[in-house]
Amino acid sequence: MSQSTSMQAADAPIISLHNVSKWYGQFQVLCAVDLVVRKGERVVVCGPSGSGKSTLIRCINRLEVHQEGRIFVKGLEMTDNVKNIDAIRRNIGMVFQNFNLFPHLTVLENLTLGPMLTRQMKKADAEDLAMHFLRKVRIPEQARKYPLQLSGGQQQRVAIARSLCMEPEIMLFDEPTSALDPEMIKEVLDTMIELAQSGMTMIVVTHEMGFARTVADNVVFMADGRMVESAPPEEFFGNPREERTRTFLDQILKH
Amino acid sequence: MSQSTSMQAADAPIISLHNVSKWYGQFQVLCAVDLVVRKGERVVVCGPSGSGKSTLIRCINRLEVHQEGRIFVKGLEMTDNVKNIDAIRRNIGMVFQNFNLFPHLTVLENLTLGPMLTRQMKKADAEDLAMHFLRKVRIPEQARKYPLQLSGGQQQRVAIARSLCMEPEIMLFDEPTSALDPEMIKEVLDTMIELAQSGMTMIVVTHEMGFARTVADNVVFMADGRMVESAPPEEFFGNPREERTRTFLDQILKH
Amino acid sequence: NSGDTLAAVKARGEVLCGVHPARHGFAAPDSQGKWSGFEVDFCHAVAAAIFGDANKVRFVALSSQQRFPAIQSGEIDVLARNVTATLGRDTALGLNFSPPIFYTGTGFLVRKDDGITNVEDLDGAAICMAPGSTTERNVAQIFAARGMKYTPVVIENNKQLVDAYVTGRCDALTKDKAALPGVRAVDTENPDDHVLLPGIYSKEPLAMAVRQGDDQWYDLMKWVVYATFNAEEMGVGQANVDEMKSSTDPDVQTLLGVIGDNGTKLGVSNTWAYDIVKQVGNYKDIYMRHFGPDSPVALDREQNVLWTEGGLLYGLPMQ
Amino acid sequence: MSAGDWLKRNLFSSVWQTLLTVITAAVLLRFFWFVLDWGVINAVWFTSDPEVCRAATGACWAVIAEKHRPMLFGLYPYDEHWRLVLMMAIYLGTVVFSLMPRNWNLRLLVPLWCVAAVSIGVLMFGGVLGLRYVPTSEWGGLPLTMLLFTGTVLFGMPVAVLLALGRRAPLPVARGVSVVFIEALRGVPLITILFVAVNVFPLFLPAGVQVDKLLRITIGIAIFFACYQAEVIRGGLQAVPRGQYEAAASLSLTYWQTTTRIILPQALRICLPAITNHIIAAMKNTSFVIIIGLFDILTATTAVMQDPLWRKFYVEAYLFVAAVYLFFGYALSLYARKVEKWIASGRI
Amino acid sequence: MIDATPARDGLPSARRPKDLLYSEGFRAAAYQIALAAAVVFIGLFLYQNVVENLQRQNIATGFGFLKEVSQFEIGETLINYSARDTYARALLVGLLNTLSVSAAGIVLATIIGFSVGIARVSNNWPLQRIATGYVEIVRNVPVILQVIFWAAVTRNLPAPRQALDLWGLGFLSNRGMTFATPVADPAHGWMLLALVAGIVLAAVGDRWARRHREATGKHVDMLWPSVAVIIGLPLIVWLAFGAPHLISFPERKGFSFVGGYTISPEFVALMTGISLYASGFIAEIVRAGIEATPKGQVEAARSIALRPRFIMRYVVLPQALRVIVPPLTSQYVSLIKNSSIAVVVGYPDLVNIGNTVMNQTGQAVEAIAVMMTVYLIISVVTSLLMNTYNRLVAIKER
Ligand SMILES: Nc1ncnc2c1ncn2[C@@H]1O[C@H](COP(=O)(O)OP(=O)(O)OP(=O)(O)O)[C@@H](O)[C@H]1O
Ligand SMILES: Nc1ncnc2c1ncn2[C@@H]1O[C@H](COP(=O)(O)OP(=O)(O)OP(=O)(O)O)[C@@H](O)[C@H]1O
Ligand SMILES: [Mg+2]
Ligand SMILES: [Mg+2]
Repeated sequence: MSQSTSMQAADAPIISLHNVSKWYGQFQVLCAVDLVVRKGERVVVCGPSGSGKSTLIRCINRLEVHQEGRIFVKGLEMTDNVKNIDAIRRNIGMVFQNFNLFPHLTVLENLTLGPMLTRQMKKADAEDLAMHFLRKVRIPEQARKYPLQLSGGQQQRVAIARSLCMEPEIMLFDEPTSALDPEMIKEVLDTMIELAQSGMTMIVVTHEMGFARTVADNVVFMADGRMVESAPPEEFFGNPREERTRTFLDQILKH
Repeated sequence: MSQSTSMQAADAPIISLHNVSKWYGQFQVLCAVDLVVRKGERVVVCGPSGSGKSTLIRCINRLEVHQEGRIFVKGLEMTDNVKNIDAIRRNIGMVFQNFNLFPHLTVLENLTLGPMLTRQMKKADAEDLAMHFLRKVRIPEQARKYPLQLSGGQQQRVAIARSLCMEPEIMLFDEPTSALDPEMIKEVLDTMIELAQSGMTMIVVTHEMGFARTVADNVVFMADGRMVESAPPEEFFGNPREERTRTFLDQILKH
Repeated sequence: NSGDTLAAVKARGEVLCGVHPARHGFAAPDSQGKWSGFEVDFCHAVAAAIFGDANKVRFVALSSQQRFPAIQSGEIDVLARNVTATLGRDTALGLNFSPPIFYTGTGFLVRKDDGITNVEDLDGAAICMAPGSTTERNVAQIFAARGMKYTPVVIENNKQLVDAYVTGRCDALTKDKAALPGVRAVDTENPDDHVLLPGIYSKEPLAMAVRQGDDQWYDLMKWVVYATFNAEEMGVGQANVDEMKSSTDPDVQTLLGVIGDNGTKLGVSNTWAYDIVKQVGNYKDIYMRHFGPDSPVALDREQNVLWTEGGLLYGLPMQ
Repeated sequence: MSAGDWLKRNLFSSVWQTLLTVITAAVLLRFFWFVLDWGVINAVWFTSDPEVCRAATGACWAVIAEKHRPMLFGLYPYDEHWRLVLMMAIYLGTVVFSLMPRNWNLRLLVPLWCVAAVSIGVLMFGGVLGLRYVPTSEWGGLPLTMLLFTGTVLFGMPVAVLLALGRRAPLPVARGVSVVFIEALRGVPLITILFVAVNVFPLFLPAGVQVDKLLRITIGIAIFFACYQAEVIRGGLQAVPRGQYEAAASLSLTYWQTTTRIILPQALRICLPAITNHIIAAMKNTSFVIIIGLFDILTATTAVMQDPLWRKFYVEAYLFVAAVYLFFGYALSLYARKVEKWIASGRI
Repeated sequence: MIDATPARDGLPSARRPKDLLYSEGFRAAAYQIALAAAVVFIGLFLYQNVVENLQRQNIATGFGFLKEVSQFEIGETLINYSARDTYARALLVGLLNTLSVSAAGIVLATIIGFSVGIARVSNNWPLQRIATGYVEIVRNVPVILQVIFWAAVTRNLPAPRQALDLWGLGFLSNRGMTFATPVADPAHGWMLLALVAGIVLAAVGDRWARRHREATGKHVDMLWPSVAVIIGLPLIVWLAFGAPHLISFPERKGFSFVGGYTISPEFVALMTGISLYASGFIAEIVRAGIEATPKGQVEAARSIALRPRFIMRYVVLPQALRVIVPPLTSQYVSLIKNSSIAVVVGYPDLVNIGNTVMNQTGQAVEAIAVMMTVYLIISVVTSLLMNTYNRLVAIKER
């Protein structure tokens, strides 16, 4: 791919949220959120607990339904049109805090399930693909084990590989390291950094500010369902505009 | 107590392990461990995960049974003689990683249970004693609460007080701070430092190297069930003899 | 320990008597919980013989399934619960039977409007019966002998059993013939809608049972029964027993304990038979009280009359 | 959430949902209308004449009014029914009193239960104080159900705890004995155990020794109950973390101290919901005694339904008995839920 | 083991004989021996008593009676049986009846239980309430009361002469449910064979579809072809035999009906009672199973764009079944055990016949032992199967 086309592609927003709001009953979780993510861009979302970070990214692949505003992914609007939802979901991989691997299937089966059932791949092809991504996350030797036989870090890497097997253009991460022991955090972050370096579009909810500094193109700070600040990492960490951002960073970096 | 007698007492080994080995099935957890602890001495045990640190100190009060070698505590050998075990356990307090407070009893009841049942104390006396130690760990106001209503750091301090209520001569700590949030680690370490300064004989399994530097008379490094190195902290941290110790210290101090 | 039932009973101060929980005419508690019935009276007679007080008896209601274990285990002293005396029971169950106190046979209760007049009409019928009764076997034989078929509906709980017949689940209810009038009289809404099939199709001698191996106790049972027969034969009844005491007939005198020491030989007081007749009555008194024409369960005496009148009741001499 | 939201979410969120709502609502309404029509509007409440009932199109609740005494008290001598009423009052009073946490004080409860047990015994048996003697074979109805149930729980719980401890004991022989006992009894129906209690148990006793039938039956049900309960308690024991044993050991508590002070209190709290379920099941199981002819409330009712004049109204009578069981079962589970809440809030 | 190492460092040795009493190992052994002795002693004592009591009371012992002629008839039998057969065969008849009423009860309880369980978690409020109410009532009323109730209901059905007509297909009366059945025809055997063949074919088709999918990635839906083949094959056979459509309609005759097939009221009452009771528990098990699959699993499946059908089939069901099957089996076992209350309504199950045998022979110990053993075998076999199943499907963990 030539430099110019990739630049052009990178300029087109691959995800855009306009004025998105969501309520749980009376409680407003998202207040008129606007967000634009371009191809190849890496966005880190942070903010205090309960600020709506998870809800935000779960709206992007419709694990939650937003009630106001519009969400576009690759030009398709997220409505209750099943076809759109399906097309969008195929383009988006998601990694959860608790891995959510299928415990009754082996690692390999976890990885091949999606490609075989939704991308109509042959079993042999799906397994090749799976092994490819398992090698990428550096655990090809665990292919025949069951998820619960692996350490947390290994499980999360399998989860990342599972998403990659769908060959998505966008990856969403919801606090992928917060359920892990310290030693394992690094192995998962390393995997994610590699992925970022390969040019994947990513939205990452995380408290790992080191990661944000290293890879983010943009850091978004949320509080009370609002997007309070959004800036490149140097600016965000060096000179945050908002008072709340500063307080939050103080707290989190004191550790 | 005069200087000389206390010196003399300090010289007699209060705990000694000779050639202690232990297996789980085929797997050898402890390989011919020798260890001598004198009265008033403070020993910190460190080493990578799975190296047998917990197993070692659990053998000292027979939460685990060793299979070879001999263990003496205050001149009594640890055999399967119930009388000896009982006598030894009364002299040893133990603090666990997960606190292991009795959740169905109030803090005060947790503290008085041992004295009342095994030391046949009157309830009033036991409660006085308990309040004394609760004051020492600085949470006398929590006496009527239940353990689960306390923060982790408070729970661990209650656990320390519970052991102290048995008025032991030796205290064993098995990673007392590793289940705690960072803010709480300090309050527990402070309590332990105070305890050390009051002259208690202590064996502490921990990764808190700051604590080791401050209070340890001796730092022991274990790996693969072997005691690799044992030295005073200045020597241990400043100039470790063994290659493995060095690698370990590099890893752990990088954090 | 096998000879000490009498001693144990005396020490306890009452006889434990196993009876049917609800068989009108034989044994049933009234709405106040007071037991009455033909077999109940024989239990009273035993108490009268031992204690001179017919009320020193306690009744234990037993299902047909529990009756034998109860007597075997010593839970009761005497079983008077519609037990048919058979060789099998005498031997395998370790029992001894008193002389039969009631001769009957398998009977069938049917609905009048079904137009059944004899057993032959029952081919293909559903027949309600209790499990483990001799009836169950008799019915099998009666039908087999006639080459007929039937559907047995076997229900342990007597209430449920009667209910099954009355609600029409079965075409016939079969029990000892003597038990059926009670059902008809008490349990059916309109007794006249039901009839008992005529004829007796099997031998069902009902007797009291005691544990085998205690001869003294067994003897007492036997003679209590014979005493009621003999009293009737001698014309000694509840109404005239006191006058008869002054009778000069040596047989009567022996019976009533005026002379001789029959009581001592049996291990009870010499007035034992007098007490029975006085407090409970002779056989006829007992029979008429429960099955007489005025009772709700009126029953012809049929074979249950003295040998002198062509019946089967034959009391052995009491010298 | 507003009422509109709620309705939309739970009743009319889609066409299919709406259809389902309409259908189920129609069924419900029809059912309630039937209940109202049959059970209230056209029902006969009081009459001693069954013909009145027969003429009515609704329920005949009069059958309960008419027959409640034999249904509730079974074979117990009619003139002595007042003793049973008194007994139930004492019993229920004692139970309710003991269930209130503020009365949880052994120095209060032990004497209370002794007094209650003695007075209940005196009332039921009689034979003293000029009361007529009533043997257990004449007991019946609801008091009998209550006694069977209480006996089952009071005798069964300790056995269950022992069996559960045995099954988790470090001694292989104790484990083996408990496992065989528990599994063998859980493998057979309650009826066979009742048969054993009634027909076989006397054979196990030396000659001359006798145990009252009611007592034998109670023991039979209790042991059956204990085997199920033991498995529940074992689950609770397993759920107590190993660290609790270790902490107790490091305080040098003995096995029994550890068990009674540390482990059991926690294990019983953990499995309280399951324990309650089995206690309620034990109450239901007392009804099995109909098979061996004991006159509990169900047996008494089937006996009453023998009366040719009232036989037609068995639905009402059985509904009444079902309601009695539902009432006590519901009360028990409500109470258990309360206890769970107390536990969660650290009150006990 | 006692180690004779001499004391060192002047420390007292803990291994003198007198200290044996304080040895953990010795104590454990002593307790065990004492317990074992107590068990053996109590066992012997009871055995001794039984033997003595039986002897003293002159009660026959042993299982010889099983070979004797029973001399009683049984109302419902699945195998040939008459009063001339042995007690053993009578008990076998009872066992088969137990199994047949249990099998029918299990099917009914499963159907109702699953429906109600699913309704319990439905987001339709009225449906959910109805299901909850049903579960609460059915579970909390003693099963025996329910069975007696249904027995009363069936007995109070009209007499055969006024039997309720079931749309011309059969009758409902106090003699039971009488159905019209096809007149026996050689075609039936072949149709049964065809049905089996159809099922086998469907299974083969399913395997083929999977292989095909794995090989080519093409998903072939085998649901409707399977249904077609399972229904179609017997149908073709039936047509090939000239569509024998003679049906035996029940007719009132004599005391009851002739023709058709009759299910006795006792069977209906017992089966209804025990299966409704069990259905309440099964509903709860199903609900728990459905709720046990974590929400995250469904979300993860959605995020790899699986369609709802696949989510159900490959993610939710396999996990829910692991949770549901074990307690479900124990419900089945307890339903089988509950069928033993047949004796109150007079259905000739194992216990009812055992009861009769016990009364006829007076050998209570042996008769009860037979009953208990049979139920024990049923329970043990089921739990062995269950353990095997659990081992096979267990989710592998560290
Ligand atoms: N299903 C739900 N029903 C009601 N409220 C909900 C629901 N899910 C989330 N919430 C609430 O919405 C708010 C935002 O939740 P969200 O999970 O998006 O926060 P978050 O920023 O991801 O927090 P955390 O860092 O703890 O994961 C929280 O206050 C939460 O309690
Ligand atoms: N009950 C057991 N059965 C089998 N292996 C065990 C058991 N307990 C511990 N081990 C193994 O023994 C080794 C030593 O365990 P130990 O808990 O003493 O290590 P540790 O040094 O305390 O490690 P950590 O820092 O993780 O607590 C480990 O490899 C562990 O897996
Ligand atoms: Mg979140
Ligand atoms: Mg450790």
